[in-house]
Formats: sequence, structure tokens, C-alpha cells
Amino acid sequence: MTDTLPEQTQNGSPDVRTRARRLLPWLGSLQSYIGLVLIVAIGIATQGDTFLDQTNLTNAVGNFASRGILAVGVTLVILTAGIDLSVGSLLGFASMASAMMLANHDMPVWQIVPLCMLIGAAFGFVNGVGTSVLRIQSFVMTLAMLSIARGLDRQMSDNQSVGTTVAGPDGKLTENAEAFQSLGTPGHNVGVGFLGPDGVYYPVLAFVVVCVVFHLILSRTAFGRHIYAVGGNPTAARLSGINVTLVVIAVFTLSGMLAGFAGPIDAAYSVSADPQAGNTYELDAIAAAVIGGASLAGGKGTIIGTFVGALILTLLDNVLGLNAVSDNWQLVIKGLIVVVAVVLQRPGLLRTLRHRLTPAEKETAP
Amino acid sequence: MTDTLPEQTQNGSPDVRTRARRLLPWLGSLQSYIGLVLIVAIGIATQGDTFLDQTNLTNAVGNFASRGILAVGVTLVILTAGIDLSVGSLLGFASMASAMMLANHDMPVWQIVPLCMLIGAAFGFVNGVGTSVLRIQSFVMTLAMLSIARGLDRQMSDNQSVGTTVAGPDGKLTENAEAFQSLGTPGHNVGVGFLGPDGVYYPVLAFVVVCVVFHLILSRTAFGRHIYAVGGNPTAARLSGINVTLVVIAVFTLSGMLAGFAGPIDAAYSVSADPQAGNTYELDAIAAAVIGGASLAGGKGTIIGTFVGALILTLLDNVLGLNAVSDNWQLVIKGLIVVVAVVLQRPGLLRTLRHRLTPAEKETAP
Amino acid sequence: MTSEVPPAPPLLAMRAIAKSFPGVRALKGVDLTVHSGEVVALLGENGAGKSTLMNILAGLHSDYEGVIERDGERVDIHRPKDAARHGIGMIHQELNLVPGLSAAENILLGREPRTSRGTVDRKAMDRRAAALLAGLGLDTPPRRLVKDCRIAEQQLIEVAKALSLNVRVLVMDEPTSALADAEVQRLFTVIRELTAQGVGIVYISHRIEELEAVADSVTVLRDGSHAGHRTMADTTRAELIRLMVGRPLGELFPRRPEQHSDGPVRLQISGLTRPDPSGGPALHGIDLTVRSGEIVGLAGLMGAGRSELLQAVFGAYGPRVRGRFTLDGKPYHPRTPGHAIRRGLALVAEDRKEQSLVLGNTVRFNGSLAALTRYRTAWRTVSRRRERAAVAAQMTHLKVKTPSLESTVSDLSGGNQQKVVLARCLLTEPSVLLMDEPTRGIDVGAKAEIHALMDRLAAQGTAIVAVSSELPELIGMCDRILVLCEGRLTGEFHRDPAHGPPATQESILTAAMARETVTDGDPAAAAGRGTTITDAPGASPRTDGSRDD
Amino acid sequence: TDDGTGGSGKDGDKSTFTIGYSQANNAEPYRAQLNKQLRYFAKQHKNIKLLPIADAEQDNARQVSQVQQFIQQKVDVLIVSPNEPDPLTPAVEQACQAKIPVIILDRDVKTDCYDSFIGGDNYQIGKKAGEAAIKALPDGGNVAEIRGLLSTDPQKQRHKGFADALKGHDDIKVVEQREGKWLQPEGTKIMQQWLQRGTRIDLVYAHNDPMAIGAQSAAAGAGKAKDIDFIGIDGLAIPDGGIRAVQQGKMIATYLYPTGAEEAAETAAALAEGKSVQKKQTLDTTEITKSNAEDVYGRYDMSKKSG
Ligand SMILES: Nc1ncnc2c1ncn2[C@@H]1O[C@H](COP(=O)(O)OP(=O)(O)OP(=O)(O)O)[C@@H](O)[C@H]1O
Ligand SMILES: Nc1ncnc2c1ncn2[C@@H]1O[C@H](COP(=O)(O)OP(=O)(O)OP(=O)(O)O)[C@@H](O)[C@H]1O
Ligand SMILES: [Mg+2]
Ligand SMILES: [Mg+2]
Repeated sequence: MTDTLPEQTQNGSPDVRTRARRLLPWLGSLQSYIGLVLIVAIGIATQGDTFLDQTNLTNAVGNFASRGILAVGVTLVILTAGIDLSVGSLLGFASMASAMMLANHDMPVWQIVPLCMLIGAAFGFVNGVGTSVLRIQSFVMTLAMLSIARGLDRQMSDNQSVGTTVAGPDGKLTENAEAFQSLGTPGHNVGVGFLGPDGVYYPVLAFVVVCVVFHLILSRTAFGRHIYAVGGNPTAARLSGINVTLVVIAVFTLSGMLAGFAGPIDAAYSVSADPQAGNTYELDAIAAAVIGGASLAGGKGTIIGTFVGALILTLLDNVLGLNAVSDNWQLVIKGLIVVVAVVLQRPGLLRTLRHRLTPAEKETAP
Repeated sequence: MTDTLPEQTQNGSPDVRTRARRLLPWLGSLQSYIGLVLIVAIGIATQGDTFLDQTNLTNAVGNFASRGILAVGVTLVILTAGIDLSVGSLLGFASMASAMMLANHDMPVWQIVPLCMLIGAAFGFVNGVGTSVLRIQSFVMTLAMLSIARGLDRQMSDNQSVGTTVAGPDGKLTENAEAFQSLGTPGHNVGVGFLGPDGVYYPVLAFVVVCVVFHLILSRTAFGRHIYAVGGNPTAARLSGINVTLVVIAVFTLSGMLAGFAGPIDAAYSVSADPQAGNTYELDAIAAAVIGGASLAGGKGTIIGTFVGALILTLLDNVLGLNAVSDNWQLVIKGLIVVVAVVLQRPGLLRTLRHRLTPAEKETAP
Repeated sequence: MTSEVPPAPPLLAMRAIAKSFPGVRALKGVDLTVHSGEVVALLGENGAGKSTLMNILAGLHSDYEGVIERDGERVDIHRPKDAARHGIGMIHQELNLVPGLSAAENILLGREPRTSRGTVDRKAMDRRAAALLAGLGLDTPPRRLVKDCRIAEQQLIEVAKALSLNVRVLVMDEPTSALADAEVQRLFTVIRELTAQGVGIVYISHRIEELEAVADSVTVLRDGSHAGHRTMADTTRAELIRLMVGRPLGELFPRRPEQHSDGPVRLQISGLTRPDPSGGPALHGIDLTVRSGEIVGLAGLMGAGRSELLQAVFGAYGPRVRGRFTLDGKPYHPRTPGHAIRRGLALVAEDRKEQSLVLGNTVRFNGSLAALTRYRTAWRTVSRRRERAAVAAQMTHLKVKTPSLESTVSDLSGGNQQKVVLARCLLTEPSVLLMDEPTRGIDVGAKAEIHALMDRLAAQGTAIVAVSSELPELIGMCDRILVLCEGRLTGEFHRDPAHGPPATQESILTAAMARETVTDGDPAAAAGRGTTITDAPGASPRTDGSRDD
Repeated sequence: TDDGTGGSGKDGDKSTFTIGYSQANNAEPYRAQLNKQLRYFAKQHKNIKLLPIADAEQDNARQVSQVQQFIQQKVDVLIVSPNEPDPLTPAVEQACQAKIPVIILDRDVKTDCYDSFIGGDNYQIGKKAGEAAIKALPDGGNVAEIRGLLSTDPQKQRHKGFADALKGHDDIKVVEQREGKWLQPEGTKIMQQWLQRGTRIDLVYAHNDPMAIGAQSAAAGAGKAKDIDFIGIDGLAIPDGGIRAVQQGKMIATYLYPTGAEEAAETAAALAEGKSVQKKQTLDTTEITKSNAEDVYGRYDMSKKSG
């Protein structure tokens, strides 16, 4: 597509343009990461090793991990042209539930986590049914669920935050509490030994694994294709014998399940479950997905994109923090950089550029 | 289509069905208000006159007025298949600006309000350009703007709330402060005399007027049609000679302008401008629009619907408050009732019902 | 409802099918029988109920009355899955593809081949898809996204999709509406192969000459009821038309024999060139003159750039086109469609669903959309009364079949939707009318009306440029026919031999495939590549296989 | 107010020591005032330099990462106003493992691994408010309580203290209570609904001044302001704050919730020089009524002193 026709070459140095245009496709491959690259560059430029330091990066990603996991679920929903506002509350509910299971029933982690996922999935299932069977717009359905789950959470906990550092009679942490901490309490790494000398920080591990798994599901399985189809053209999907209703219910259930999965992580991270936990996380999650290129119109988006989007958000935060930018200006700069990043990595950009490299470019109407 | 064929009569009493089906279309006219009717009914049933009392209704609507005005602007944006998350922050910025104009420069209301509208419009314009020219998804663009405007607001106010009850040297309110109060301070009505014996509560008046004006714009002007066209099918709109870019910029600008208009109202209502003012209002505004039947996919929605949606939200809150429902349960019940209301007033419902009234209704898949 | 089973049960039998929509009684007890290896043509005016009947068969409508039998067994079909289970496949009138997925993924959507690990077997998928497409003479790469495929390609992908089901009954609802002759021939070959394997086919089309080519028998619908059944052998075009229209049809091509190429020049284009940085179609130095009262046809194989020529003139590509234009003597340069409309141009776009209609909105809304400024009141609002009057007038004028002006356009039948698009353009009272496949999916009766309309407009001094893939239509209606090939003019033919070479199918086709005149490379090679459509969208020139078979 | 150049904690010379402060949420007038004062008093100590204040925006995760970032920057003293006690605990522990002296300001954490806690006593404040209510209602009456965000610690203390004070005064009943989420508009809305319900209310106790003022404006709107007394908490010395409200007679009393900025600055300076400091510094509140409003305002007014 880089061949130039005689007509084109006639005005303006053609060869330069041609060469430039030859370059662009190659850029294309990297292009969707430019936003991230930009922020990392700023980080290195301003803070150097302080920024690149492994602990710093671990912390940065770790802090966002639970929201990142939500973002993966939300991405599935967005791909079907829906939206899930309830994930924040579901995470809150799950974190509270997990903390209570630990504190009140001294349950082991390997029971708590699956149970929380189940709880989340149940809520998500309701979202799915409301959206697909009752045909309530997902925005309303999940907004209602946001309110419902939060209410139940607060009722269940009587508005008391529940600590996860449960001490046994001997005053030391109970075995289960110890284990629970490894789900996210800063400084408590898992897999020490077989996952590197000082192990890895579980939230980061969990986030990455979730991304990989769902990337495979979306890109390799028929279910994944169907999600894209449902979002891209429901009628076509239906005519092809895809059970649209089921797919929609499935994605909402998965989104809820992931919120349930993220709950304990958030609780461990906060060493307590706060009745307000997860409040407004949904915005960060959706933002990560959309910055990563997911289209709220459905049918467009990838987990890799969402992963990048999450990194952009948390690293941006980190860089501004390390540079001790005054908090008010942080808000402003954050907004600006996000816009720049999104513009830079817009796939359209290259095509537009290619236009610009050819004559008569007053495209957009006055 | 109410005549039944012999085939139908074979299963289930036909005449009943027939009669039922005759009824449905008639119901149709009221149907989109059922949700509201439901809530009013609950209010009357539980609180009777306390609920119906004019002061109560005025207060209820007044509390939501500024958000209602935002909802009108957001509806315009949603109609073009966009979304505007920045309105809350813009309202906050405008309210702070108005309070400072009053407190620091003792400016008269008739200067403050237009200025605030201008400020809001400017922000909105940027949203519009970002969305239509830079082709940033409105969700990201306005989310960024949410952050930017909030940051500027807080910087401008140095995180201090600014009171609007500005006293002169004599200790009494300054003339301008007096006037400003009439923008929304409870109990300060406008038009006493020519608008009823004790006048009307300005926020309510403003909300209603805004609704009427924009209802007329949407339903009667060519611009209104163009908004629907752009949301319904941009390509078709463009080939029909509509300048899509301009329309998009226009709706975002209007949305911002309305946020600017609502700012002073909010400041007067809180007798002060808080740096956090308007926080999360965007959710309420969007909810009102969507509950009112606007489709986030664009091209579908009305101001009347948004008005009804706003009433549903605020009256529901009011009813629960009057009944002194515990704070936690309020969240739960609110969510549930919203869902019920939306389901009841879904236009599809009647058709579905009609299906149910005719044989072979295995429409939705298992 | 027990119907006695005939000795040799037909492959498919639909009995007393009835269906109502709000305000419409679409079907009033229709029968349809298809035997194995038979091609049954389904004929009827726009809105007669053809698609509805077939949609019922395909399981799109869950609620209807009547019985469906396969091989004599009563079956109930209420969901697409049911239809598939009973070996019934359908190519729908409207394209229903997922733009974001590749051709292969669309063709095998819902039936993806799996690997042992249960993941999608992309290689197998691509192989099958490629094979199916090749069978239709398309070598579109299976991985190309559907949104990058031309409308014709998309329609063939739909066909491939239906074929991939290896069905027993295949319904084709106007499969050729977007195809040029060559593909049509292709498709017929495929149909013959299928019938040879005993597949029964229901074929819907408004091109009666096609029916004569493929169909064994014809079932005619009128206003949702059964108007008659004939075997193709012993019936005549006239009879069929009388059956479907109910009255003898006026002349199909009312255009008078003499050529009207002597009016004042309305639109003059010289050296129109559109480089395609975005991999879209390119146009190269096209000269075009249209005179008042003249109907100029654009012929060409699909991908020739006919649509693009109209779109470029209309400003759909913005000002990024080169060339000198004059409109009614005054200089003109394409800027935006809005600007073009203000200058008195109007465009009937190629793809009504994607480019023309706000499907979710009402007939009135869509009809008046381009002309709203004409109904302005003193208050700068739109006068509902005048708007409604104007639209209503056009609707009756074009005989649009719709319950009311306020019914949703998506609920109209395909042909009636097309008429709404026409109405919109006419309401702007254009002086130059650009029409891209204006009669796509329109029944013979309506076609005749539209032809009459074109003739009348021309007589009133309008200049018309029409694109059509139906040569007889072009030849019947146009004063001059320009032939495009790969974005270049390769021939001009005249109604009146006195003006120049006369327009005949042969001459036009030859010009349309005159690749050697545009690209160097010997005709043989050209013919070799003739049967293919090359990959990179619009990058390399295209042609198609109207030479073989 | 800041020079944006942070992270200077790394440089070797110890003539000046860098102080990092992580604030729970700047956008509350009370905390904004705290920040102002801290900047001001920090300036008074030549040997310490306060880095730009980090705002957690009520987000625990955010605040944890900010603390971690300060640790990364190797600040000499760390001041933290936890958004919630538990979540910040591990972060604080990380800090003290990094041998960074920590001052906990205003809200407690669940560990002893800090050098000094400075904060007001919400329970005591609640109790005093209760006593004021008793004084205001000599022959009994109905009290309505507008509570802060229910899940927050101060809310619990202020509620408990108030309740305990009323114990034994059966003639004073808390007839209404709702969650006002610390927000002024909520105060207005809730008060309107109470009045609408027709409950007789003689006194409104709000967990902070904005909610009290909001409620007062609702009552004023309904023409009931005279018959109802309002008590708030915070007593900020800003034009829009509780002290002025008391002077304007909107509230009968408010309770100074001391920011502890001055003490924090001193402690930080001391710690920086390695001096030992008092582990727990509980700050007393001051009851602000019309009588003492003016001079309290004068004492804490920051508008003339630039930080
Ligand atoms: N979903 C629907 N809702 C309401 N009316 C409908 C719907 N679908 C079809 N109709 C009506 O049913 C009638 C038959 O439509 P149908 O599409 O079957 O006609 P058709 O024979 O396919 O016409 P065409 O040749 O133009 O495709 C039309 O009057 C149309 O308005
Ligand atoms: N969606 C598309 N993406 C890329 N290229 C396209 C697309 N649509 C058309 N083209 C290019 O535009 C040229 C003309 O396409 P098109 O088929 O519209 O021409 P046409 O002469 O109008 O044929 P027809 O009208 O029969 O489709 C083709 O060469 C094709 O490469
Ligand atoms: Mg049809
Ligand atoms: Mg075309």
C-alpha cells in the first residue's frame, strides 16, 4: 500500500513522503504502546533509578492490581457493548466477606477465595439476566447493583471495618491470617524460592495471570469469538446460532467472578475490609479498558490493551507522585497526559498521518 | 392486529387474550410513566399528605435540580452516542467560580450566571473538539476533563470552601449576596407576587425551564433532528448534509454550558462552594437520562424522559427518607426499585406481553 | 392441524403461514412447497411478504401461525438454531456480518472448527473459508476484516456462510442485489451444483430475467397472500408480472428512443483524480459532462470505482480530490455533502442500511432529513405540518408501503426502505441527481415507476448520473453510458448511434474489462487474473470473472 | 505553595531535613486548613523542609503508594494522616523498617511502630457536645443527629461520646439520626425531610460544621431556625467555617478539632535532629461559643500568615 501513483508524486517532494510512508506501517506495530512508552520515558527522565527500581514498579502495579483485575472483567462486558458499574461494589462486598470469613470463622484462604469468586459470580449473574433477559440497559442494571451490593456490604458489616490481622490466643497471627496476608499485604510475597529469591508480590502475579488467561480465552476460544460477534453485530451473532443471551450472562458473571476474586486481595492489601472498599474503582477499571482501546460501542478491544491501559494509569500516578507534583496539578496533568497518550496510540492516527503526507488535506469540515 | 385466527384459539381461551390485547395499546400511552407513578403511589401510600405537601415536593425536586439540569445536557450528548462524565466537575468549577466572583469581587448575579455559563461552555467546547476532531472516545475525553476541571477548581480555591452568605461591614448580607441567595438557598423564593403568592423556588423553576427549552430544541428545530441523526447513523447523517463534527461539538458545548448554569444554583443551595462540589453528580445525571429511556447507543431518548428519570430518582430518595429507612437498606431498596421502575416502563414490555398473549412464546433462549 | 402426508413428501412444505406486525398483516395464510433439487423462485412486490415468510422459515420470528413440514414431518421452528437443526439455511436480504471479525470468522461464526485443546483451529478455519470463497470466485484473504471488504464481497461472504452449513434447504433473499453480472453467473453455477446434490432452493429476486435463468418454478405473493404458482417452463414474464402487480405493467423503460444530450451543461468534470492514501479506491483523470435533461449511466465491474466517482463528486471524501468542476456554469469543488446539497446535488447512496437510513427512526424523520431547512418557520423551527405534507406526498408519489409516516424505517420491507431514500433525495429538489444502484431490491412495478420518475425529472431539466449493475436497465434508461474500469474511463456509448458508438451489452462489457488499456500487461494475463479479486483493498486494481463460464 | 522539586531527601548534607506528609484528602476544608498550618509552622523551623503534600483523595491504595513513594525518596521524617487506620498500618511498618521516623497525625494506625501520634480526641469532643446539648435543653427535648460517613472512625467516636454524655438524661431523646456523609448538601436534604416528617426537633447535633450549617439553612428556609439549636464540630478559622457560623448565630456552639499542625512541625523538627519525643500527644478541644469566637478565630486564622 506504499506504492505511489504518478499523479501523487507530481506535487511536493514525493520520495520523502514515500519513504516516510514506508516507515509508518512498521511504526504501527509499536504504535499502540506509545502512550505507555511516553510515561515510562517521563518516569526515567525525571526519576531514573528511583522509578525503575523494582520495588517501586512492584508497588505501583500492586496498588492497581485489584482494579486491574476488575478491568479485565469489565473489558469482557464492554466487548459485548455493555458496561459494568457494579464491579467496585462487588469487590467491596467480596473483600468484606473474605475478611469476615477469616476473622469470624477462621477459614483457610483456599476456601475463602473460591467462595468470594462464587459470591461475585452470583451478583454478576443477576446483572447478566437483568441485561439480557429483562433487557435493562446494562448501565442502569449495574448502577442499581452498585447501590444494592454496597448497601448489603454495609449492612453485613454494620459499617465496621474488619481487620484481617487476626491474632490467635498466643497473640501471634493465626495460621490462616498469615496465609491471608500473602494475598496482598505489602511486603508479604509468595513463592519465595521457586519464584525468584524473594518471591513475587501476589497481587501483581494474580493480575498478570488473570490477563494471560483471559487473553487466551478471548483470542483462542470460540467463546471469545462469540463475545466479539455479540458486541459487533448482535443480529448477525443471533442468526449464526450464537446464543446471545447466554454470552451476555456469561460475561457479566465472569466480570462479577473476577470482582469476587479481587476482593480478598484488596482486603489483604488494606489489612482490613472497609465498608467503603472498592468505591469508584469501577471508573478506574473502565478507564483502563477504554484507554487500552476498548470501544464502548462493543466488538473492539483486547486484554493486552486493557493491561497497557492499567499500566498507563498506575505508572502515570506513580511518576507524578515520585516527582512530588502538587496534588491539584496532578489532577490536571493526569488528565492532559491521558488525552495525549490516547491520541498518540489511536490506530487511526497513522492513517491520518498518511493522509497528511499526501496533498490537499483539509479533510474535516469548517 | 387484534383479530385472532382459528389457529390461535386452539390453545388457551382466545377471547380473554383478545380482550387483553385490545387493552394494551391504550395502556401504552401511560406506560412510560408507570415507574414514576409507582414511586408516587408508594409515597402517598406510606406518607400521604406529608409526601404530597407542596413544600416537600419543592424541596425534593429542588435538591436534585442542579443534577437535573446536568442531566438535560448529558441527554444531548447521549443522543449523539457520546457520554459526558465531566459535568459534575464542571458544575463544581462553576459553583466555585460563582462563589468567588461574589465573595471576592462582589459581582451581581446577572453577571455571575452568564459568566459561569461561558466558562462551562468553554470546557464543553474542548470536550467536543477532543471527541469529534481528535476522535478520542468521549468516555476518556470527558473523564480526563473531569480530572482537569477538578484540579483547576481545587487549585483556584486552594481547597477552601467559599461561603456565599457574604456580610457587608454592617454585618448584614450585601445586596449582591442577597440576590445570589435567591438562586437556591432554601426558603429564598423568586418571583414572589407574580409567580404565586410566595413565589417559586428558583432551582425548580430553572430546571423546568431548561427542560422546556431543550425539549423544544430537540423536537422542533432542525438542529434537534440532526442530533438524533448523528446518534442514529453518523454516515447517513453526513451524507444527508449534516456537519457531524459541528453537531458533536455543539452538544458537548451545550452540556458544559448547562453545567456552568447549574454551578451558581448549587453554590447558593449549599450557601457555599465546596472544592468537592458536584463530585459524582455525573452518575446521577446519566442515570436520570438512561432511566428516562435514553439509549447510550445513541439516537434514542427525550427530555421528557430525562425529566421523568430525574423525578424518579429524587422522589424515590425522598420517599425512603420520609419513611426513615435505615441508610444501608436505602441503598438496597433504591437499587431494587430503580430496576423495577425501568422494567415496568420499558417500551418493549408491551410487545413482549403481546407475545405472551399469543402462542409459541419460546422467544428468549434458555 | 393434522395435514395428510402426500405419497412423496416434499423436501419442505409451509402451509397457511400467517404473520402480523403492529399495524401490518404481513402474511395471510401462505403456502410454499419445495422439492429436493428444485429451485423455487419467490416473487412479489416490495412488501408482499417474501422476506417475512422466509424469516419465519429461518426461525427469526418466534410467533406466527401455520405449519412447517420437512420431508413430511411437522417441525416447529422458532429460533435460528431450530432452522439450522432441520438443515435450513438462509442468505438474508440485509447483510448481517460482524464488521470487526475476519471473513473466515464470519463465515464459520458459531461453528468454529476446534483443535484438540478445544481452542479455535484458525488454520482449518481459514482453509475452509478460502475454499468456500474460491468456490464463489473470490480469493479475498480469509483473514481480511469484513469492514474492509466491498459490499459485493460482503454479499458473497454471506453466500459462503450459508453454503458452509451444507444445508438441505437454502433460502436466498435477493442475493444478487449488490452483484454485477459476472458474480451472478458465478452464483448460478453454484446453485446448479447444489441442486444437483438434491438441495432445495428458494430464490427471491426482483430481476425476472434471473429467475428465468435459474428457477424451476415460481410462487408469487401479493399483499401477503398466495397469488399463484407456475412452473417456469410454461409461464411468461407478462403473466408473472400480472400475478404480482395485479395489473398489467406499464412499459419498463419509458425513456423515449431519441437522445437528450443537447441541453445546457449542468455538471462538468475534467481530470477528476482521487489518490487513495487510505487504501481505498482510486480514480484517475475522469472527465464527465452531464447536461440538463440527460441521463448518464455509469457501467463497470464491481470495484471499478463507480460509487467512488459519485461519492467524490458529492464531497463525501471532502476536498481531497483533484480536478476541475463546474456546476451550472459556476465553478464548484467538492467540499462536504452539505455543501453539495446546497449547490443542488443529491446522492442516492449504494448501501441504504449503512449509508442512508437512520434505521431506528421514523419514515418521516428519514424522508425529510436532508431538506429540513425548507420547512423552517419564522421561529426557525421545523413546521411539522409542512414537513409531514411534503413527505406524505413523496410517499404516495413513490407508492411506499408503510403503515404510517411514524412507523420505524427498519420495519419497512427492503424495497420500501430504498424508496424512502429516494424520497429524501427528491425532497431536496436537486438539479443534479447522482444515483448509485437506485433500483436495488425494488420490484419490477416500482422499478418501472422509478424509471418513469427519472424520465420525468430529466424532462424537467434535472441532470441524472446513474450507476447500475444491471446493464439492461442502463441501456434502457440512459442517453449516454460511460464505462469505468479500475478508476479510469474506458468507453463512452450512446443511445443514438448518430452521437457515437451505440450502447450494447457486448461493447459495454468489453470496455468494462479493458484492463489492458489501463494497466500494461498482456490481455492473456489479464484474463488469467480475470477471475480473481485481489487482496489489498483498493490497492491493486480489480476486476472480476465475467469472462469464464 | 510548593516548588514542585521533590525527592531531595537523597542528597547527603543534613543541614536541612526533608519531611514528607501524606494527607488523606486535601479537598476537605478542615484538612486544607491543616495543610496550610503545617506549611506555615514547618517554615518556622529552619532545619526542616516540607515536601509538597501528597493527597490520597480518600483512596487507601493511593495513600499506601504515596507512603511507599516517600520511603523510596528516603525522606528524613514521614508524617501520615491515615485515610483509614488498617490499610496504612503495613505501609507505616515498611517506613519504620526503613528506619524513617514516623508521625501519625489525626487518625490512629494499628501498630506501635511509629514515633509519635498527634491527634484530637473525638470521643471527648462528642462528650462535650453532649454536655452542651444538655445545657441547651434544661427541661429536656428532642435531639437529631447528623452523622458522618458511618464507616469512619471519627464518626464512631463522636457518636459514642455524644450518646454517653446523654446517658441518664431520659428527658433528652435522640429522635432522628441519618448519615450525612460529612457533606453540606446532605445536611440540608436530611433536615428538610425531618422537618417534613413533622418530628419535633429542638437541637441538631452534626458531626461536622458543614452538615450543621447545611441543616441550619434548611431550617431557616422552613422558618424554623429560631426554635432549633445547632451544634457542630471542627471550628475552622475560615470565612466559611464554623466559628463565623457561631458568631452569626447559626450554631450555638462548635468544637475546635485541633489540626495538630503546630505540634507536628515541632515533633518533626525534633525527630529530625534525633531528639526523643512524646509517643502520644492528645490535643484538647476548645468549646467555641459567641463569647470566645472572635479570639479563637484570631488565634487560628491563617489568612495573614503565609505557609
Ligand atoms: N419487523 C417488522 N415490523 C413491522 N412490520 C414489518 C416488519 N417486517 C416486515 N414488516 C412489514 O411486513 C410486510 C412484508 O415485509 P417483507 O420484508 O416480507 O416484504 P418483502 O416481500 O421482503 O419486500 P421486499 O421485496 O422489498 O424485500 C411489509 O409491509 C413490512 O412493512
Ligand atoms: N470498504 C472498502 N474498503 C476498502 N476499499 C474499498 C471498500 N469499498 C470499496 N473499496 C474499493 O473501492 C473500489 C470501488 O469499490 P465499489 O465496489 O464500491 O466500486 P463500484 O464501481 O461502485 O462497484 P459496486 O458499486 O458494484 O460495488 C474498489 O476497487 C475497492 O477496492
Ligand atoms: Mg425482502
Ligand atoms: Mg458501488
